[in-house]
Amino acid sequence: MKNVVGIINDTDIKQKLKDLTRARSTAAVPFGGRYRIIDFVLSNMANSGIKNIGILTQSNNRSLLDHVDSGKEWDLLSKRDGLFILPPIFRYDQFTGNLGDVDHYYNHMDYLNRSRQEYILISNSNIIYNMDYREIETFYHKKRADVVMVYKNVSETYKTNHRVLSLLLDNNERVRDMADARDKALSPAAALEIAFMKKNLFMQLIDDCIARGYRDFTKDGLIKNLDRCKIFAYEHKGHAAKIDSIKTYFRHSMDLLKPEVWKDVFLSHGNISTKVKDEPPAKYQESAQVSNSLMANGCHIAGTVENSLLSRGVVIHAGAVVRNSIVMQKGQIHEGAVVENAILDKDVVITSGKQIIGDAEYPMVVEKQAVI
Amino acid sequence: MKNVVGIINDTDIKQKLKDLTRARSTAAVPFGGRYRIIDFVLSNMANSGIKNIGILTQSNNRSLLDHVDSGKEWDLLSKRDGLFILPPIFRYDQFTGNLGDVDHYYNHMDYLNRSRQEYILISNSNIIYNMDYREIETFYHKKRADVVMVYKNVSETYKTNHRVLSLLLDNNERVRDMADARDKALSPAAALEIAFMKKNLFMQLIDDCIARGYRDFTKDGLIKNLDRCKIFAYEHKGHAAKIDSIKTYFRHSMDLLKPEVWKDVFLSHGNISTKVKDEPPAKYQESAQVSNSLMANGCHIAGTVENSLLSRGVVIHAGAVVRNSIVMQKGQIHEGAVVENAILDKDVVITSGKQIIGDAEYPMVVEKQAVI
Amino acid sequence: MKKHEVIAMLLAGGQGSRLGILTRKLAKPAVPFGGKYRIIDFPLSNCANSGIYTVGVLTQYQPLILNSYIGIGSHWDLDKKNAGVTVLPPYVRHDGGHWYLGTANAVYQNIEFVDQYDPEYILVLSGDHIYKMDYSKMVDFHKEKEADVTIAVIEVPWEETHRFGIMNTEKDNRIVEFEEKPLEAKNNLASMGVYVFDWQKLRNALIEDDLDSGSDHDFGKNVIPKMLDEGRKVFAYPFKHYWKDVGTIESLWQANMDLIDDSPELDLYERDWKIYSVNPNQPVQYIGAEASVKKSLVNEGCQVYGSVERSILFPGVVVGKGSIIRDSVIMSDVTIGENVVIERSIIGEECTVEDRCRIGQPGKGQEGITVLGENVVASKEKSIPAGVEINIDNCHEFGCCPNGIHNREVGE
Amino acid sequence: MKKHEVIAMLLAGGQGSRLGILTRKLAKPAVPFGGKYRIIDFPLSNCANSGIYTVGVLTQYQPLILNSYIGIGSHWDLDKKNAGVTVLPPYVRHDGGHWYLGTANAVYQNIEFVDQYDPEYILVLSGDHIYKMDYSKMVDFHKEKEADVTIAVIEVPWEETHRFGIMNTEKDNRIVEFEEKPLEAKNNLASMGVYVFDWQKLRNALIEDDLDSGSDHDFGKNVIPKMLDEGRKVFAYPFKHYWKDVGTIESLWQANMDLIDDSPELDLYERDWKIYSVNPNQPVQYIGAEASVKKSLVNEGCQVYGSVERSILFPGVVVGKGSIIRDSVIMSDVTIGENVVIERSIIGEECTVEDRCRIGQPGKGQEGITVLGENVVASKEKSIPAGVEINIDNCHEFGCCPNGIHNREVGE
Repeated sequence: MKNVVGIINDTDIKQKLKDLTRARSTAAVPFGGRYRIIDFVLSNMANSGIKNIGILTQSNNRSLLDHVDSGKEWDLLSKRDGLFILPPIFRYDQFTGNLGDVDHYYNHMDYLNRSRQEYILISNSNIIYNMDYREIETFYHKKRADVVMVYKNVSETYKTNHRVLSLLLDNNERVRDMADARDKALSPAAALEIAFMKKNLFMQLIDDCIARGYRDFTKDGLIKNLDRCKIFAYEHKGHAAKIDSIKTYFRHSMDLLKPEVWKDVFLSHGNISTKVKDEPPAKYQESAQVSNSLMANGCHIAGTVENSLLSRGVVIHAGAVVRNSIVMQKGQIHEGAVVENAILDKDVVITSGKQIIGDAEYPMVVEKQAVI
Repeated sequence: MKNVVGIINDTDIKQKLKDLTRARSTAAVPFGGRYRIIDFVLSNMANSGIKNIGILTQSNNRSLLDHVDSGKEWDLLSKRDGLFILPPIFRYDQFTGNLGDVDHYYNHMDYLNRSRQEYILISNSNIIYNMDYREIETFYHKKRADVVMVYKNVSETYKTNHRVLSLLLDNNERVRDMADARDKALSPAAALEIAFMKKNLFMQLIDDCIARGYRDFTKDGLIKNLDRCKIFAYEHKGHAAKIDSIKTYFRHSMDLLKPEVWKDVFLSHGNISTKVKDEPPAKYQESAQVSNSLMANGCHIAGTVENSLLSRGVVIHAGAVVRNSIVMQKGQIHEGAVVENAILDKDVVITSGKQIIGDAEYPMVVEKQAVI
Repeated sequence: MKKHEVIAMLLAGGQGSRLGILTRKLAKPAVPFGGKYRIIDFPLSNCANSGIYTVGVLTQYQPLILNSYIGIGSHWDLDKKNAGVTVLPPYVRHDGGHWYLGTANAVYQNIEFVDQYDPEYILVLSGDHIYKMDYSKMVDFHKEKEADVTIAVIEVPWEETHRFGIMNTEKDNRIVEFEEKPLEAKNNLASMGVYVFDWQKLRNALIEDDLDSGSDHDFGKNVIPKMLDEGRKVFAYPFKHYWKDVGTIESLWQANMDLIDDSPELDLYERDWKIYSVNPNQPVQYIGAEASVKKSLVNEGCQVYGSVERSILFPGVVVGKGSIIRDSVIMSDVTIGENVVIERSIIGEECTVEDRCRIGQPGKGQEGITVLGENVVASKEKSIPAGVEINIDNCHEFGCCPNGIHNREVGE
Repeated sequence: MKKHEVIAMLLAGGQGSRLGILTRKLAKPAVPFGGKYRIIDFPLSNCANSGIYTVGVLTQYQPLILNSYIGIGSHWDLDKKNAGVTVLPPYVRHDGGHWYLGTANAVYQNIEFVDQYDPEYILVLSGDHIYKMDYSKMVDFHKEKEADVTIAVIEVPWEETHRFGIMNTEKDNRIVEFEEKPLEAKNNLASMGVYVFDWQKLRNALIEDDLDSGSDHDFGKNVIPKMLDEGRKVFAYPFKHYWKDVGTIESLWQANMDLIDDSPELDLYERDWKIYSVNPNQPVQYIGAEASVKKSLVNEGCQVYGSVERSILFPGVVVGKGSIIRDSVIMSDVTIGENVVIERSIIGEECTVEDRCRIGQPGKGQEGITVLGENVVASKEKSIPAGVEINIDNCHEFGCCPNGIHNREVGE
């Protein structure tokens, strides 16, 4: 897909991720023991052969910049293309309230103009999945579509009470209606917030929105043009999980403990790449009791770990118990402490004998660097 | 200077640079044919052995990010230290007007906290000079100073009508008074807006400012503490030029045409590094007439060039004349065109026979991508 | 070019023939170790951590994997301008080409490379030892003693002195005699193969050594004894921490096992002295609901459904249900089926061990470590006795050929 | 490892002895060219621009500068995961070590390297030609013709056919005969030393060639003629653009001069086919108030106070007031004093030419290009006749020794 420019939109701040997005953008939230959320869509793009990728960021993008760096880990170092960070363009003195995604795209039109690619793949930053985007390209040409979106059939899985962009398809997989609503889904087809089209069409849709003062690419650019543009939808059959709240974050993290999900997400099409850290292998002591868990490198386990995800450098002392929980980088759980149904952000220390117990449906979140 | 963290402050928008800073920060303004303004202070830091450098940027920092990339060109790739971009940290919904530099520093206290270095060197991004900062460190220890600032004696050169931070020194080179004023200099000692001190002292000064609602590090952090802190000033004897307006930009660019300035700025202490482009050598045709000019690689000269600076990839057709001017990247001057006392931003085209003539004291600025 | 006070020359040309099939297609310094590393990661990381950023790596035997592994040294933070790692194979010059004849000759042939940097001191390292050492302290010691040569030494058990080069020293650590593998040692300080030389003095000694047709051109055998004879100031720098020569299958296995102690002498988790390595991008490891992992190191990408005890798993290893891995080293991407038992073995990269196999079968009077070379397939229910080494040359004897069929001609 | 359709093997082991002192300490592909480049930049950039990202560079002669120049290929955009540039020196394997005996033998010894990538086609390049070529089009031609071998050819003047390998072709470009340097050529299509092979077929041919004790193990002399004899489908791929073998001082000088035309055949300024190189970080060049520069290429870091005509200046050259440089190539960091005249010369890196020297003195009956090797110092008012080559071995004869004093022993 050398002829495609990839755009990852990380400008939407997911307020429901609460403390996890207090000091970082959605894309930079740690996930799956050693990744950040953006690694999935970024790796999918790189693995599909996209060589030119722009990331639309928020202003507060330090964690993200540190993480993606020059794009080397995704093999995106290149003299002509590569990875580009597209920060918000506005001056303090011209700033007037919230910007819609259309404004962000519009501000970076020169980047799109300069890029040599003919097609564009735009995606939100917050979906966890492993997909070969070349399938979308093939489908696009087969259907002679103007736009291809991707959806996941969600009937078989749980319902969320968040907003979902649902699609109404005809027999030919063309999108006939689309609605971004809570509880009132048009169909089980939930859009994964990816769109593929000619770059020129995208730029024209954005220009049209700007000309009319419209702010939202999906509602104003796509839904209002359902008749004029042939929008088709392609079904992604593999695992896909949208992270937009603490609840979905916790649930989708726990899903990785199912070997079939783990294999689908990490091994099905290409490797999910991430920033490399020099950590030794995980070490298990004689007293370690670990079951049904994901463990990152650099962990040091002497206690009990069940149904949990441990990030790099976590230390579980002998006699400590961690159950149904997520412990991020360098967490330390001391002797006799119990952690259950909890999400511990980076560098959290639970001292001896303390208990942190949340509910499976309402996990407790402990903020970065807290010592309890 | 492994024990020093360098901070480059690029948050101040120099409005007097007009069109040159319309789409980029001060640090990212092209200068000297193949550089950007930040290259000078960044190279000075790297050449002095500083391994950990943070750049406080504006929100609109795309040119800067593209330019510095991973810091490789300054040999700042490193597993433990390296180059860090520190964007403004605030949320759209919490944004309330202009931030002072103190707020920016305060927002990145965690970066300073995490860095292993004991000392800090802070500098503005807009001074053109070549200096070995190790001299400052030596001076600091010799004087047992709390803070060392650097100044340049400006009596022998022209006066500007911009604000200058002037220093009143006693015989021992200790700063007794300091004022940021227009026309009312305390002395010929003009500060170069660099300060060296213990990191802890800096963090304490910032904390004190924040606690009192102060916004300006120089006025509130340093001037108000002239009695409490032993502030000394070190004289930089080499060339130094502050870029804060079109006038100073033009004048200091032209200064590079003096071989003694060119050698002092580019060859005196260490190489000034910049992002590398793959351009062939400059090519001169039979009809080329070039004198007293600086030419970057990739230029193609068939016409006349006098007292001018040409950036990478500029084409001067036969019969074109460029005098006392700055032509930035990929400018094209066609047959019979005349350019005098002008600054042409990137990608400007002057078509056949057109004339662009400014005044030596008031050069004409042609904005990026204009075709005349 | 900037002047460099110390540069390192790392001898990585050895075949390491006592490592048998593990070094058939691989130089010894490239042999995998500790669930993640290759042996050469240790000296390279030591250099970076000691602030020595200019390293010449002298290669000769099967260097392909080593060369591409080292690249420009970025994984060890050694890719600096005017410094960095340079791989130095033998080459042809104006007057013809010569293979490296010995350790000293290898450095001799690269005198021009060293001269480029005009160093005061040169640190000579070997690429086949496991240890963490701050070389800058050794250089400080060398300067303080005003030595011509400083040799790092470690105390070894008296009964093993016959396996090492032994230094006989005076009180102030000055070396008076060097005995290569003495039958009756007078001391138990063994050379670690880490030397600091004054470059100009070594340079002259190497030129002299090259002219000596009787010499084997080896540091330990020729150059250092000669410098001692000439009355040069040769000092012993005592090193008190973990150091292991992993020259044999047994010692390689043992050095791996040393890591699984609760507080091992060699701590890989120290934040201020990291051992760098090339990192594969593999997902976090999964430990299954019925799995048990104890006293082991397990790397990324592993899936453990069985039981792992006192073992080391490299990335991408799968251990099936009911299988037991004990006292073993399992290299990258090995697939182990269900109800397998593996004991006291080293299993090479990309091997497949099918259901109900027994590897390193215990209790049959055989001893020693069992080794499977890379890409060997042990098909269902195979039993491999303890102490054998199986690779593509002899796998048909054990019925362990890739795809179950073995074409003898494929071997070479 | 990912499958790669085409990989390139770049032969960079040659000494290039006809380049005299320029290749005394440098392999020919590392010789500087065009004010900025080294010869090897051309094939490497061609590979990157053609989308061929896996390149093995076969080195043998004086590879140090070449190895550190190439690094991991990042300057040519060739540092990709699962691809990239690998430098392949000769090495010792299980059964001993062998130098590369010929071009074909060099590839033969690296069959394992190629096999790793399992390519369909292999592109064999040589590291000593100046040209811009899209190899992917040649591979397309190869596929279209269903050829076993495709050889890039260029028309040469009939009077020069005796210097080249000449292809006699049928109408459809199929080669029927290959004549190495024929005295009476039947055709004027010369081989450019650029070959595309089906890898499996070449692999077999190389194994056969290795067993043939009478062979010189050379592509042009042995492997291709044998494949022709066996009736393989060998096609000529006609190339119509600039191509130059820079095997002699004269041709190297001429290829440099070719660049200064107003519209040279070889356009370095084309944005879509850039020639990449390692970029020194030097300031913009300064052209003084009384200077004159015409029909020349001048690189960064130069300071020109004198007159430069029909010449090429590498980075960091200083030309003093009143000096005249004409029809010459001045390599990096050469310092030229005042009132010097240099004509038809190649001046090596870091030479110093002091005031009032005359280099390549014209009008004395001598001809040919004058060459100063690196680091030569021509002290004040020296005259160097046209056509001589001066380096550290013979500089005392011309009074051009570093610091004015020459110690004969320094030579080797």
